[in-house]
Amino acid sequence: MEIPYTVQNRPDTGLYNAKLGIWLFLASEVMLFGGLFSAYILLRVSQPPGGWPHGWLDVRLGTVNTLLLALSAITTLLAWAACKVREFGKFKFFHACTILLALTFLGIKSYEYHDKWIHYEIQLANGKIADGHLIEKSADFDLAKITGTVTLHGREVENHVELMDLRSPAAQSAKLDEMTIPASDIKKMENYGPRHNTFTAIYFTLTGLHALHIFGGTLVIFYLWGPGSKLYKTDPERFTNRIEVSGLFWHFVDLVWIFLFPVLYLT
Amino acid sequence: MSEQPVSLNSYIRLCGVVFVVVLCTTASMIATSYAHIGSSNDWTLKVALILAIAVVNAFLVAGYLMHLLSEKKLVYTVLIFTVFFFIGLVGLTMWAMNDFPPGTASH
Amino acid sequence: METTVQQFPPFRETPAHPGHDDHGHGEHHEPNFWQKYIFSTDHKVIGIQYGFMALCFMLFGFFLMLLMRWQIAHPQMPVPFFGPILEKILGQPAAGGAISPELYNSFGAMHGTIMVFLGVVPLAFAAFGNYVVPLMIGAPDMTFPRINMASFHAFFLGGIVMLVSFFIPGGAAQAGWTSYSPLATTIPTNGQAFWLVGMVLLITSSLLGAVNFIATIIQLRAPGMTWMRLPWFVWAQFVTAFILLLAFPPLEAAGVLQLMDNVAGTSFFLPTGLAVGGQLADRSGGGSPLLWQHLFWFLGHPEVYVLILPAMGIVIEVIANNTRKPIWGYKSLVYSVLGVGFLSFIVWAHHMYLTGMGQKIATFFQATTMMISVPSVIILTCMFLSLWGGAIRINTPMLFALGFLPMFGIGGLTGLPLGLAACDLYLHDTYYIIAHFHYVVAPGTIFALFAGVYFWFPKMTGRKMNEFWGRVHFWCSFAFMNIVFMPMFVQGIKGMLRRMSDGGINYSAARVPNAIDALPGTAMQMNGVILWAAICLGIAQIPFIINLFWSISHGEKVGTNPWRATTLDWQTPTPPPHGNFAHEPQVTHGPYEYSMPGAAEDFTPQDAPADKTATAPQPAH
Amino acid sequence: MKDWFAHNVLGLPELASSTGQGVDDLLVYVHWLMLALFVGWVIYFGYVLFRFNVKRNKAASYEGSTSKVPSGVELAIVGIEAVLLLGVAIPLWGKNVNAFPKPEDATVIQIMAQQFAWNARYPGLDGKFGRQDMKLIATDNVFGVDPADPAGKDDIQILNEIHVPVNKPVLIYLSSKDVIHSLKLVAMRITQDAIPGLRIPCTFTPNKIGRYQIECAQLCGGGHSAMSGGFVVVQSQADFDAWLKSKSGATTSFE
Ligand code: HEA
Ligand code: HEA
Ligand code: CUA
Ligand SMILES: [Cu+2]
Repeated sequence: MEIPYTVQNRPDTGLYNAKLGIWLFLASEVMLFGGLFSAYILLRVSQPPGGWPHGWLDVRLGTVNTLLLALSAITTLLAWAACKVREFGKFKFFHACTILLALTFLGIKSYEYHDKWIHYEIQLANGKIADGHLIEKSADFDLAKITGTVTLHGREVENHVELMDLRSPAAQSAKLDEMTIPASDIKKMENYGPRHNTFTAIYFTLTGLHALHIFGGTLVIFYLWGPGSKLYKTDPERFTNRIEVSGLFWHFVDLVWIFLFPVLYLT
Repeated sequence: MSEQPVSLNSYIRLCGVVFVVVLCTTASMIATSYAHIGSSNDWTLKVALILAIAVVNAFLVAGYLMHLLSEKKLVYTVLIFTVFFFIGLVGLTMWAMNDFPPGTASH
Repeated sequence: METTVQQFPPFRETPAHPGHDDHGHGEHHEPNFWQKYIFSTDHKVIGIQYGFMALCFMLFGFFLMLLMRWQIAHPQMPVPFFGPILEKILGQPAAGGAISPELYNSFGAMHGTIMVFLGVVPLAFAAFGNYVVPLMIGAPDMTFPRINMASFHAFFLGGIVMLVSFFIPGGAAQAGWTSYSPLATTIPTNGQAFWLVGMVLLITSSLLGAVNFIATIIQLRAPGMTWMRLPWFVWAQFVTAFILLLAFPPLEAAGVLQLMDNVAGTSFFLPTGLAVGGQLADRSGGGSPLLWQHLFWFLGHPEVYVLILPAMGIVIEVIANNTRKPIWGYKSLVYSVLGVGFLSFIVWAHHMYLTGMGQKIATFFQATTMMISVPSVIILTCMFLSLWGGAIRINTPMLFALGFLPMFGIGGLTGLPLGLAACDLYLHDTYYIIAHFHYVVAPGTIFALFAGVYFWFPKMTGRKMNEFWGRVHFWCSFAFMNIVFMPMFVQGIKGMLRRMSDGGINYSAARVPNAIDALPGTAMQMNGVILWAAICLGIAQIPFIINLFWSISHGEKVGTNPWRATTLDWQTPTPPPHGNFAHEPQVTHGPYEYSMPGAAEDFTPQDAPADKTATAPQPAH
Repeated sequence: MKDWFAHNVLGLPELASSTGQGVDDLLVYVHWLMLALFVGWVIYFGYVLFRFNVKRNKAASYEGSTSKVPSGVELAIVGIEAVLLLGVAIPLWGKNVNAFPKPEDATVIQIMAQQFAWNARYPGLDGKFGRQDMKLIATDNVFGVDPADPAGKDDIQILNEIHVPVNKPVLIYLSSKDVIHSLKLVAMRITQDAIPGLRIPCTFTPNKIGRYQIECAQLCGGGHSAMSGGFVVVQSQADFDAWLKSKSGATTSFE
């Protein structure tokens, strides 16, 4: 026996099954990211004054990624519309764009991760702090054995606080240089990974989870674009529904980014 | 979306408009972020403004791209409850974290 | 057996199997075994898979609890018989066959986790929901059969992860089922990380299930099955699914954050200046332990209604069927369950009164907690009033359903003092709490689940379970449950604390004779009584287990509708074929049209042809 | 009647603080309500099961109960709950978390919980605590006391044995340095979680001399059940003064 309303709308709800399903799923996603955002808000609000960093992320890259996702949302919609009017070739084109845009997004995101990963804050023996991007570690560099040197491109500051607001005029005008630090001068060396502070922690967690969603969505769209598109030949209406449902998911992922961008990059 | 699209071109036009607006909102968010609003180390006002613009942006995506504006009542109902509980989660947690017995201190 | 109103010609897609083969767990050698029983997308098979797994987990959770009760009654003494086995498989934590405090803690945490997330939720929600809901609403299957299967597989994996965690170095999670940070992060073993991964899988499973249930109930109701004709069980499952859908994700978020704390060294839930073992922790700090509690209890409280609502649904079905009259106050039941579902999202911090709560927020949560007790009272009242005027048939399902009532009553009533912050001040974290919630989940929910098993067993197999042994099972369980949990109220009021790996002996008058408020000897002696009652409770389950398996092939054969019930699940062949109904049922009646004046029989099925019905008055309520 | 019920029926242990009386009273009221409901329902239950058994009542009534009593009972329950909540519980909680004694009228103690013991710190004879900083925390300095601050010189720091004078409010500032613990004094009817990163006040007024145990009510690790070394010793004012003096003479317990 066939399950009813897989393609047609049920008259009293006006929806087909998968559409209701995806909205329910999105409702739960709202609560998932809601939980994370409420963690973000609480942790940020409870920081001591000056404890929340500003300007740690590259706004230019963030903007580009925002536009990429916005574009991909649009190509997704057009892909669905193309299916709806039964223009299969255009569908293929638009969704190819979606996939490429998504992959570019992920590429930029991994570049940003990498950038944070090689960014070090080093507490020096003299109480100052060296902060910058890793250029190279000498072959024999080993903190435990106290051998070798590490070269950073960055600057030296008196106090950790100076590193918090990179938007401040002082930080903007600071000169970055290459500096080579012997292991013997290093008290503690830590990169800007998740454990660095609350900001990096929430940054990596939120964007990481979001990137996983992008990745999953891309897989689905790729499947529907490639092998899954066979269904178009036999049941175009059902195929169009699938494109709509996956599109709704994709738009939701875009929606999350619309909040992640200002929350992490701009404030 | 229940109604049949009239033609692909009408969609392309809609998308063009949406994209231009998204461009504008994004630009204005960034502008707000760099503008000198409020005192330099109090971000509250700025955050509020920026988030307000983000909400506009989100409304566009949800309303037009996800066709929420023409969606069925059932979907609204589900989403209204979801948003309500989300506000409850954030709001009550915030409230609880700010209502300790007098004399409580964090150290 | 009485002849039943047969709506459809007996219908089978495939040649009939012998009854006992229709179970996910049967030894089976057909080539398509995998497709049929492991990767099945049939809601009935998935329901049975869930049910069987959940029963096994429940038995395992019960076994953990027996070990704990031994330790409580005889601290540090080797566990008889099982001690050497424990030592062999768990090693150092069970050195000498005795349970170390760390091992006790992980047993406690896992008992809670397993009972809640691997026992009752999969049985009450997933198993009964899967098996019964599509049948009750006249649907051929769930809306998304493959997602349904994925949900079971996620559950299965989650269960495996939880089980595996017992065998990793250091053992399973030790921070209680509530997993409060910073403890959960500072324990230097990986048990907690496993727990979190397991939870993420279980949550995923529940989310997929919830989407499926809601979509099914909304989309696949048969023609004529209006909202007010839904059996109340379906309503209960519907609300439960919404609770899972919206309350679970914040815990998933919290789980991810705590996992980051545990494996990536972040400090989401760790404040600045943490000094474990004298040394300042090597952490950035800046997090908040209370944030975890809020996110946990945002699920944790609604979760308890996830445990109870499907159980109440079963009780209503069984009571309606065995009083042979309509349920009293169907409408108020529906509104009450909606009210409970809604309110359950905004009472969570009553678990946190003693974390330092100011007057305003405490007032809010006390008020909502008192408010949520009102719809519960209404539900219970409807159940009780439904008995009035009935022709009450006492059989095993009915016994368990009736047993549920006073047991839930005790558990629910003892929730009231807990809901008032000033009383909770005294009772918090004592055995009073343990007794309170076990009365609702053990003799409450579990009894209702037993009722469900006995009630729907004939639907699944075409055979009844043995009535005599069912009664033995009930009366023994009833007696021993109460002997186990009633003394805990006394202990709790005396000030005995929960999660004591030594049963509180360090606070007893025997140890600290000069402390005025040391636990009296009588309270300590109860530990021995409880141990033996718990063992007997276990023994009382043996008739059930044997009865269950024996009846699959040897139970009394019955027709399709042995209980002479009205709902659609009984108006299709037994066991229902793939696709459930030969043709789409047309629903013409409310769910509980028993003893309708003028009707030929004392029950009128929901899809009885309308003309056969006398012009019956609507029930008064 | 109330007190008799509290101790003989409910079985509450001895009460040793004046602030705990309200808690006991509320417990009694709620349990009266619960008992009344329970007994009422059980009587009804028994009657119905007997009267409407199929043996005695062959045909069920389609109508069922038409009595108005249940709605009345439900309304009454709501009413009583409201009275208990608004009239008793909420004001009582307000007293518990808002009505703290003034420090100069109270015995002020800082308590820092740790795995698995209670550290307590008194301001000493000058009534002033020395400066503290979490960064200074070490095995021998759990409060992170700044040794440079002269106000801290006469502070008293002790492990587990906490002395307080009778009939004088005690004001505790409770915190924890590692995981969450919970300070429970059964006889005083107080419980308060000790949460790392927060310092939360709580209060009680002991009114019976004696030795009472501190229970740790929150799971805090393998030693949770053995975290039972803490005691509150309620003394006469004179004994307390003598004790305080004997402790102040000695140097603070961290060197
Ligand atoms: C199914 C599970 C379930 C249910 C239904 C409930 C129901 C309720 N619970 Fe319970 N609760 C738990 C499971 C449950 N609880 C668990 C697991 C914990 C501990 C978690 C942990 O810390 O590990 C807990 C803990 C807990 C606390 C925290 C205590 C603490 O840690 O300090 C509180 C406080 O308010 C509370 C209150 C309530 C209230 C007011 C209800 C109300 O909804 C109850 C309403 C019901 C009634 C009022 C009964 C109505 C019936 C009648 C009037 C008829 C009577 C008839 C007869 C007697 C025949 N519960
Ligand atoms: C649904 C939830 C649930 C259920 C059903 C139970 C059931 C039981 N629990 Fe549990 N318990 C919890 C949830 C539950 N518990 C939680 C959340 C905690 C807190 C954990 C923490 O502190 O973090 C807890 C803690 C807890 C403690 C306190 C430990 C401590 O604080 O130190 C104790 C002590 O006695 C206890 C005892 C029992 C007993 C005697 C039962 C009995 O009622 C068990 C009855 C079960 C059976 C009799 C088995 C039935 C099984 C079958 C019939 C199987 C059939 C099998 C096949 C057919 C294959 N439990
Ligand atoms: Cu400290 Cu339990
Ligand atoms: Cu609760």
